[in-house]
Amino acid sequence: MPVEFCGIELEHPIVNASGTYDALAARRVFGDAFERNFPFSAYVSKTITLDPRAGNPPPRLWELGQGMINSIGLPNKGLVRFVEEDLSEYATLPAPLIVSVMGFSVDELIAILEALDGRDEIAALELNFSCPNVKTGNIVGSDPVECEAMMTQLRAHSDKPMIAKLAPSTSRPDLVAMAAESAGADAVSLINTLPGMAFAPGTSRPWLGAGSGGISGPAVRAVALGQVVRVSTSVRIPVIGMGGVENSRDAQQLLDAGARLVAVGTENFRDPAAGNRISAGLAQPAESAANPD
Amino acid sequence: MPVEFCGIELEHPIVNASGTYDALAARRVFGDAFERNFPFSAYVSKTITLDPRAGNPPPRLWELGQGMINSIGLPNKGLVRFVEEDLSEYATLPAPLIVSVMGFSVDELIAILEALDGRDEIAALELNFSCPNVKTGNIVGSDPVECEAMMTQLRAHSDKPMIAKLAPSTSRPDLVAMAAESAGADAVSLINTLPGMAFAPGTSRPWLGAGSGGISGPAVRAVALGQVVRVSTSVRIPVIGMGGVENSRDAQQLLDAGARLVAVGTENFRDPAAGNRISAGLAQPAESAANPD
Amino acid sequence: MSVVARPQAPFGRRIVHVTDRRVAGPYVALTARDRGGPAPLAGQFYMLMTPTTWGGGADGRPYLPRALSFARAVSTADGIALDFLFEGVGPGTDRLMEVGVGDELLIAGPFGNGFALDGERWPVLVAGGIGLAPIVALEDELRELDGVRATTFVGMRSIDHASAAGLYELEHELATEDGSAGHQGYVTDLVKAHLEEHAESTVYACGPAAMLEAVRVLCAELGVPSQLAMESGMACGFGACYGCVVPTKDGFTRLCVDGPVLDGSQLDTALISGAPH
Amino acid sequence: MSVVARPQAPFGRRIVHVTDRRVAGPYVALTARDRGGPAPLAGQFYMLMTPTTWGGGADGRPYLPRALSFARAVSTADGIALDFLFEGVGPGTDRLMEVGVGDELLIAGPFGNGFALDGERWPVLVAGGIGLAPIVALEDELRELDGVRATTFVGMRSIDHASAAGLYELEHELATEDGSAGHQGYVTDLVKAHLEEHAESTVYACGPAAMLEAVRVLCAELGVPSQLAMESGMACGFGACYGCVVPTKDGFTRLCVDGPVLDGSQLDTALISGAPH
Ligand SMILES: Cc1cc2nc3c(=O)[nH]c(=O)nc-3n(C[C@H](O)[C@H](O)[C@H](O)COP(=O)(O)OP(=O)(O)OC[C@H]3O[C@@H](n4cnc5c(N)ncnc54)[C@H](O)[C@@H]3O)c2cc1C
Ligand SMILES: Cc1cc2nc3c(=O)[nH]c(=O)nc-3n(C[C@H](O)[C@H](O)[C@H](O)COP(=O)(O)OP(=O)(O)OC[C@H]3O[C@@H](n4cnc5c(N)ncnc54)[C@H](O)[C@@H]3O)c2cc1C
Ligand SMILES: Cc1cc2nc3c(=O)[nH]c(=O)nc-3n(C[C@H](O)[C@H](O)[C@H](O)COP(=O)(O)O)c2cc1C
Ligand SMILES: Cc1cc2nc3c(=O)[nH]c(=O)nc-3n(C[C@H](O)[C@H](O)[C@H](O)COP(=O)(O)O)c2cc1C
Ligand code: FES
Ligand code: FES
Repeated sequence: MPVEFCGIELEHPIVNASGTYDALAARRVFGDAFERNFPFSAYVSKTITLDPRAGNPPPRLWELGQGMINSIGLPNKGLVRFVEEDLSEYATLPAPLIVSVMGFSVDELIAILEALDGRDEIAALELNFSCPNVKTGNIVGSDPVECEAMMTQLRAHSDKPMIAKLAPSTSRPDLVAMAAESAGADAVSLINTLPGMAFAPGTSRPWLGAGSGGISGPAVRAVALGQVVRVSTSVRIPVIGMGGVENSRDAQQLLDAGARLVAVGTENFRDPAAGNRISAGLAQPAESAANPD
Repeated sequence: MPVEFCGIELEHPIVNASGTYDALAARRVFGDAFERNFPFSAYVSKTITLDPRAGNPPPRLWELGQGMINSIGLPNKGLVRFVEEDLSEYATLPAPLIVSVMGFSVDELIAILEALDGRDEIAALELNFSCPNVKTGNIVGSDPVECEAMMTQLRAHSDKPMIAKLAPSTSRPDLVAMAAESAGADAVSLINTLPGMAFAPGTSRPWLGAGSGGISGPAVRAVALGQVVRVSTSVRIPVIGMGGVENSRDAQQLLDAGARLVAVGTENFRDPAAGNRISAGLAQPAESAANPD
Repeated sequence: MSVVARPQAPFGRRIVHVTDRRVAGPYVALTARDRGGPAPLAGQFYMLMTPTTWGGGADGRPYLPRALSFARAVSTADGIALDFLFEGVGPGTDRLMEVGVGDELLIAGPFGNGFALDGERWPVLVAGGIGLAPIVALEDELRELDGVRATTFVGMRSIDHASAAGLYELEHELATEDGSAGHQGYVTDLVKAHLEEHAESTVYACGPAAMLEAVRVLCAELGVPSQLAMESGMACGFGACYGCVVPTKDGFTRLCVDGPVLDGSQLDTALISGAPH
Repeated sequence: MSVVARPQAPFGRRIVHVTDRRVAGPYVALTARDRGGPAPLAGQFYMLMTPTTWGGGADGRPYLPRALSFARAVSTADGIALDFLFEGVGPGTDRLMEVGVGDELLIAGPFGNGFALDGERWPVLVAGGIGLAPIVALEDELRELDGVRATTFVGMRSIDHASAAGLYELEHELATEDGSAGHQGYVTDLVKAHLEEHAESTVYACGPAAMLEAVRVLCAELGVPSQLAMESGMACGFGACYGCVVPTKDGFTRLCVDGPVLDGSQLDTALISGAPH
């Protein structure tokens, strides 16, 4: 099932959700078999920021019945070391590279875009407008006015395809997506995690080191499907749909809902080869409904 | 655990979530035992509107692993028949009555408020600013500006305590709650259901007759806890917390998060006496953590 | 009019113990000892779940309890022996298939109206597939009213499925779709032939929506009253959620409190979108 | 430095069959036949779940797989016989407690670094409670290296818990908290006495955070190297999620890829907030 996305030819519509697959670590753990069976048709990096970040204090994970809450907090080496140390390694992965970026101000984002613009290793950029784990993280991705303003300023600073990653915490994701589109975004991706909180067992104190975090996994699937339907019918640019995808039935539903690509996130943690299983399952539409895989 | 709420003395902090318990139907089904063991310290009616509504076409329910999606669509007799037929019956329930109301315009809401203002049967009003199952239902409950404007206009038309029921589809529920407070709301309640969608098995058509619906139950509990914490620390008026409460541990967490009252919704469907079980469990704090009930 | 008043359900849900389990073709019959509830009326139903591992099936379901008609209710010194008959068609019934003798169930009910017996007319009972359950119960109820003899028609996919009627020694005429026993074809063929001879009948039916619709149309054409025990997705079973409505001539009706038995004349169609099966 | 290179985990997860199940006090040991994976290093771990009804416990959990050290790995003609040792402390291990012979498990791994053997110094092995698992594996590994004899100390709550060591015929000195067998008190009392005599040791330890912290402090004071097999909540086990970090002198470290064995000198404390138990 080859698919075209922002001018890039992809072998199938299954990619990873940013921050849910460290491909460099996986290559060390799984070796050649990982590269030979690369699970995604394009690889989306964990979000990078201008300055290095240690991320949030542990604990960073809370398990739910049908998902989890994370408060990872975008740990990363920062732009300079990403470019110096990781970019060439990512370039050897057998899939086009989409780099996810986040900034705490327009200037930060512009600095990142300009540093990455000339890099041929990078096929596209994903603008993370929606991380609930950093302060003010998801305003841009949930407010049409903020989103349009931000996108307009950024557009001039990169020729690469730009994907705006939207926040689910809005009653009108369609308006936010339309704002991104009108300001020049080449695609939108959704949903990011839903803000949520859990108390440590037997206490009234937050469990997560950062206090609160973002919910992902099957618990958010119905939210994702609803928002992807709403956004896909409102914009012309392609949509990357994600949220709670466990099997090819879920992926097919997001494709039917209008997504061009589908990203797998939390399910990677339960099955490192989830991407392979899901894209293979898409190729067999007949069985997939009865026995989703 | 008696508790004061907007000047009303309640025996314990457990009430029902609007639309999740038809007490008149339950009285017919369960008889005297229901009234003798009334599960809630105050009774919140299903939302009523000015004109009668049939509600949305079936199917109206979709089950999730840890919750459900409903697209009930506020079926109700309309204001006039509610007042004529139901109000006196509700008045015989052994708990103060909170009437939930919704309007498609400010004028509709004002008409409802004025009609109900003189009625002593009614202890308080809940303004449903957040039903995802009617068009434009949840804008007011997710936008501080809209919420403040609406609340300001309504405030003059009723002397009864007014509870603004907020929508969870916002990245800043605290701002919406503060807007309601500053415009004169006596309390806020949250969360209402999260918008969501599901396709009929084996198809790419929405299952629910109305297309999409609202997610409730344990799947939304972490969202609710996060929003209740955020809102409780931002307003002085009391908060009614709800969302995914299954047992007294969940209820206690919302109380610890700052809620004055806790509403039980979807769990009533699994256990008609959930309210009794949960309020009884609150009275025994020691055991509740180990063996939630 | 029903000769018995609708019994009141105990408030809340209660634990019952499974005392027997039998298998008939694809169906399982569980008997549970209900020490807390009243004798139900044929056509009433209970909301069932298991106290442990309710959940963990496909997509993490089941979450809500499941509506099941009782197939037989025998009063004993030790409570009512309630029979439930079902087939594994999804995560809820699959989980119930695993329940064994000695296990616990959580039940609430009896809920709903039950069949309204019409003493004047000849009772014709029609069951399709798992719709057998309330029809067995109705046959029991009629037998207990002296003198009332019912004619019962059962439609099943195959002889294998038809063995469920044997669990209850139900006297009946059988139709199977594959012709492996009885009349080959639909049970409505038999019903039609009978009604054309005996217009003084009232039909009581439970089965798949398509069968109920055929029965409804047939009865309407012949001027025969029909009572149809229907299904819709239910969350609560006691009128709380408004999720189970079906369209009737009077608008949307909650099937759990105003049904599950509806008079055929109330309906424009018995084909309900989203009905369980 | 470890004498063996870290083995590569097969990509993805795989089904293994349970061939044996033993009970020792509150602990259960499962043996699974791994036909797809390499021989692991002591201290490495696997992510485990069951293919069916993973979920349906308290709050609908478990959802994520659970990290478990292997306690013994025996190469056979038919794959590696992997032993897992655990106690039911929550929905994940409770579900694993129900697994019987013939049942399937889904596993991924081996993951993590394993203990780095230091051939020069006397190996002193310290296990606390369920921390026994990787210590048994390490003792096996050392025994296979000719000539290496380890001294092993085991701390348990009671004689009942201590029976787990018997499953593996582990030669050891025992401390129990309740004094029902061996030294009454903490295992660190025994370790302290030993190290004060034998400073030429390296300590390899696994157990509750408080025990590991006591070992770390003791070793630091005596100038003895320590390798601590630690725990933190893990979602993936292969470096994908960044959820399992623990604070070290070099900042937050992913325990699944840079651990679970950390050198005591890397840590300011072994008391990790949110560690599983
Ligand atoms: C009054 C009444 C009495 C009944 N009596 C009996 C009886 O005696 N014996 C018996 O076997 N059955 C009986 N049923 C039917 C039974 O309650 C349903 O078949 C029940 O849904 C089965 O649950 P399940 O989880 O096994 O299957 P489900 O997964 O619920 O599948 C059944 C149907 O539900 C729909 N569905 C699928 N997924 C979902 C979802 N996520 N959310 C909502 N709907 C979905 C589809 O239409 C599907 O075909 C009765 C129903 C009613 C209303
Ligand atoms: C490398 C490694 C090796 C291990 N080896 C073994 C072994 O050999 N044997 C063994 O028995 N155990 C082992 N463990 C520990 C085991 O993985 C954990 O105890 C696991 O969490 C048990 O799962 P559970 O569902 O039974 O308990 P949990 O419910 O996960 O409870 C365990 C702890 O998790 C926390 N917790 C509670 N609720 C939640 C929630 N909702 N979300 C997140 N955290 C929560 C609390 O701290 C609780 O005390 C190992 C852990 C690691 C990291
Ligand atoms: C552990 C974890 C880390 C994540 N990190 C990022 C990130 O760095 N950048 C980002 O845009 N989204 C991040 N996300 C969100 C995912 O990309 C995705 O939007 C979300 O998890 C929903 O998909 P899922 O339900 O399939 O996991 C993260 C999610 C998880 C669970
Ligand atoms: C079937 C159903 C009907 C509902 N109807 C209403 C309603 O009429 N008015 C309203 O304000 N909220 C309504 N709600 C929302 C609940 O009051 C509550 O906010 C939500 O369900 C979250 O709580 P829970 O998870 O405990 O169910 C309804 C919820 C359900 C499940
Ligand atoms: S099932 Fe809830 S109202 Fe009928
Ligand atoms: S458990 Fe996921 S990175 Fe370590």
